[in-house]
Amino acid sequence: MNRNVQYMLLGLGAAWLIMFIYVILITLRERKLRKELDRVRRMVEQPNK
Amino acid sequence: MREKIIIGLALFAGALLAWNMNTIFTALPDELNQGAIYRIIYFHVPANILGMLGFGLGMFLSIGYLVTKDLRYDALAASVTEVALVYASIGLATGSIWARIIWGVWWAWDVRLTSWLVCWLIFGGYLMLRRAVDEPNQRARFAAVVSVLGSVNAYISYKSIEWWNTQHPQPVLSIRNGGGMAQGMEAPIWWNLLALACFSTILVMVRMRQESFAREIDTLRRMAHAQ
Amino acid sequence: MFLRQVWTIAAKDLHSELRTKDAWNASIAFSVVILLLFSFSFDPSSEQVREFSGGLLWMTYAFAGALVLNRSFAREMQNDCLDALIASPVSSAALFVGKSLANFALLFAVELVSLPVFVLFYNLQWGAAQVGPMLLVLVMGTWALTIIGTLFSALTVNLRLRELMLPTLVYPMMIPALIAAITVTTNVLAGSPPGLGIRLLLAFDIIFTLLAVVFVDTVLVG
Amino acid sequence: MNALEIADVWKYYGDFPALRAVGLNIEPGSTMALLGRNGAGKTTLLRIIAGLSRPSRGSIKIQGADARDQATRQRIGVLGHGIALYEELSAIENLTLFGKLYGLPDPRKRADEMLERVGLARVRDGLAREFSRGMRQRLAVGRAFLHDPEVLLLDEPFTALDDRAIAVLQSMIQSMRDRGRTIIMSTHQLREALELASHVALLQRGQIVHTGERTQEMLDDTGWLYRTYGEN
Repeated sequence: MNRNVQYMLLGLGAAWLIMFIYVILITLRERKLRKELDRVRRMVEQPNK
Repeated sequence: MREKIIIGLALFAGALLAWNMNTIFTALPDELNQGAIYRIIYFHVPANILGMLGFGLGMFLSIGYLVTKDLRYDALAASVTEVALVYASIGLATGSIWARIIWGVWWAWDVRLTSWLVCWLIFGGYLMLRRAVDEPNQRARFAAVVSVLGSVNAYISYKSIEWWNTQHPQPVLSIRNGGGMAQGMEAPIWWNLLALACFSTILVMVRMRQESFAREIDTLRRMAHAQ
Repeated sequence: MFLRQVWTIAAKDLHSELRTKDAWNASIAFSVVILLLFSFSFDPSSEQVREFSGGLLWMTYAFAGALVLNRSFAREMQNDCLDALIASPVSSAALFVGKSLANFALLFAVELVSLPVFVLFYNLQWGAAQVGPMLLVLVMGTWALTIIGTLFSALTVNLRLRELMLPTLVYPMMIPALIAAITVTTNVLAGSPPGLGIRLLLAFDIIFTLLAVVFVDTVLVG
Repeated sequence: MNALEIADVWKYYGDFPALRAVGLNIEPGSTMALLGRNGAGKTTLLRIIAGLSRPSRGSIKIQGADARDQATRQRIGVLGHGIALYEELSAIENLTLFGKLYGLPDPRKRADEMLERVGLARVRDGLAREFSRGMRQRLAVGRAFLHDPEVLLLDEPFTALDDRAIAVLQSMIQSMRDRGRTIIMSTHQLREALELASHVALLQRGQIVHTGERTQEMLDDTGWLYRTYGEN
C-alpha cells in the first residue's frame, strides 16, 4: 500500500468524516429544537397564572 | 410528504454513489503520472462546485429576502449557505490532502486556494452572525448583507484560475474549455456531482424544517412574553 | 445638500475624536508596539526584511485601524445618538460616507505617524521616486479598510457580542485588499513598479464602496 | 389634510405581530396621548412614525408624505428616552451640530436662542459631560424643539425629568400647541401628560382598542380608560 494510495484513502476518508460530523451536528440540533418547541408550546397553552 | 422525498432521494443518491465508486475504483486505471491519488478529484471537484453554487444561490436568495422581506427566503438562504460551507470544507480538506502528494505541501498561498479559504472564513462569519442576532428580521437583513458581500469573493475565487496563472490546475472540465481529461475519467465527476447534489438537497430540506421550528419557537416565546 | 451633510458628519466625528483622542491614542500606541514586537521577532537589518516589510506595515495598519473603526459607531451608542442621527433628515448614505471620511482621515493620520517609526526600525532607504506610489497605495489601501470597517461597525454596533463579531466579519472581508496592498507596497519599497495589485485594489475599492453605500440603509433602518 | 395618517400598519418581529392593523388619523394641532401597558407597542409605533424603522405592512403618512422621506424627517422632532447628546461636545456645539443636520439657515444663532429658552445660556460652552441630569434633560428638550418641528414625538415625556425640566417642557409644548402644531406622546397615564392631551388612543397588545377625545373622567380616574375599553 504505497503512500499514494494511502493519501487517496485519507482524502476520501476526510470527505466522509466532514459530512458525517455535519450530519451528527444536524441531528443534535434537531433534537434540541424539538425539545425546545414542545417546552414553549406547553408554556403558551396553559400560562402559569 | 417531505419524509418520502428525503428517503427517496437518499436511496437514489446512495445507489448512484455506490455504483459510481465502483467504477472509479475498479474500472478506471491509475493515472499515468499521478498514480491512484487522482481519484480524489471525484470528491474534490463536485464538492467545490456545490460549495460555489451554494454561495451564489445563497446570495440570490438573500437579495430575494431584501426585496420581498419574506422570511422563507432568509431561511432557504441560511440553509443553502450552511450546506455550501460544509461542501467547501470538504473541498478544502480533499484539496489539501491531494496537494500533499502532488505539490509536497499541505497548503500553498495560491490565489485559488487563498480566495476559497477567504470565502470559507466569510461564510463562517455569516453563520456566527446569524447566531448573534435574536430578532429574526434584523438577523435576516444583516445576514443578507454579509452574503452579498461575501459572494463577491466567491466570484473572484471562481474566476481566479482563469484570471491569473495559478499553481492550482486551470479548468479541466470540458464545459469550461478545459478538456484535459481522458473521456472515461470525466464522466464519473458528473455522476458524483449529481449524487452529492441530492445529498445536499436532503440536507437543505432538513435544515429548512429546523429553521421553521426555530421560527415557531421564537414566535411562541414572544407571545408568552407579551402576555 | 448631500455633501454639506457628509461634511457636517465628518467634522463632528473628527471634532469629537480630537477632543477625547481615545481611539487616536490607542491606535498610535498599538501600532508602535506592534512594530516594536515585530522588530524583536525578526532580525530587522537582514536583506530579507525587504520582502515582508509590506506585510508588516499592513498588518500593523489593519489591527491599529480596527481600534478606530470599532469606535466609529460605538461612539454613537452613548445617549442613543445614533437614533437621533437616523431620525434626522441626514440620509443613511450621507451618514455612512461622512463617518467613512472621518475614519479615513484618522486612519491615514495614524499611518503617517507610524510610518517614520517603521522606517526607523527597519532602516529602509527612501528614494524620492518611491514617495508617490507609496502614498497612492496607502490611500487606496486605507480606503479599502475604512469602507469595510465602517460598514461592519454600523452593522455590529448594537449586537451583544460586538467586540467578537466585528473582527470575525471584517478581517476576512479585508484579506483581498490587504494582499493587494501588501504586494504593491513590497514592490514599491523594493523600487520596482507597483504591478497588478494596484488594479485589484482599485477594483476592490470601487466595488465595495458601491455595495456599502447601497446596503447601509438596510443595515441602519429596521 | 391630516397631520398624521396611519393606515393599517402591521409590524412583525419574526411572526409575532407587535402592531396589528393600527389605524389612526390625527388632525393638525391636536395633542394625542398614546396609552397602553408596557409591550403594547407604543414605542414600536413611535419609532416607525419617527422613521427609525419601517412598518412590515401598511403606511404612515405625515402631512401626506411618507415617514421615511427626508423632507418629512425635517418636520419631525423626537424626544426619546436617550437624551441624544454628545458628551464630549459643549451645549452650543451640540445644538449647532443638530441645527446643521436639520439644515437650519443660521444654526449657531438658533442654538443660542434655544439655550436662552431652556435656561442654559450661561453654561453655553460647558461640556455636556459636566452637566447635571436636569441640565442635560433641558438641553435634550432644546435639541428636540430646535428646528421648530411641525410634528413632535415624545416617548414618555415627564418621566424621570426634574421639576425645572418639566416646567421647560410644558412651556415648550404649550407654545407648540398655540402655534397649531401636532404632538404625539406615549405615556403611562401621567397626569402632566394627560392634562395636555386633547385626544387619546389606547393600545393593547398591538391593537388600538379605543381612540377619541380626552375627557375629564379620564383625568380624574386614571384607571377609567383601562376598565372601560381595555381588559386589565
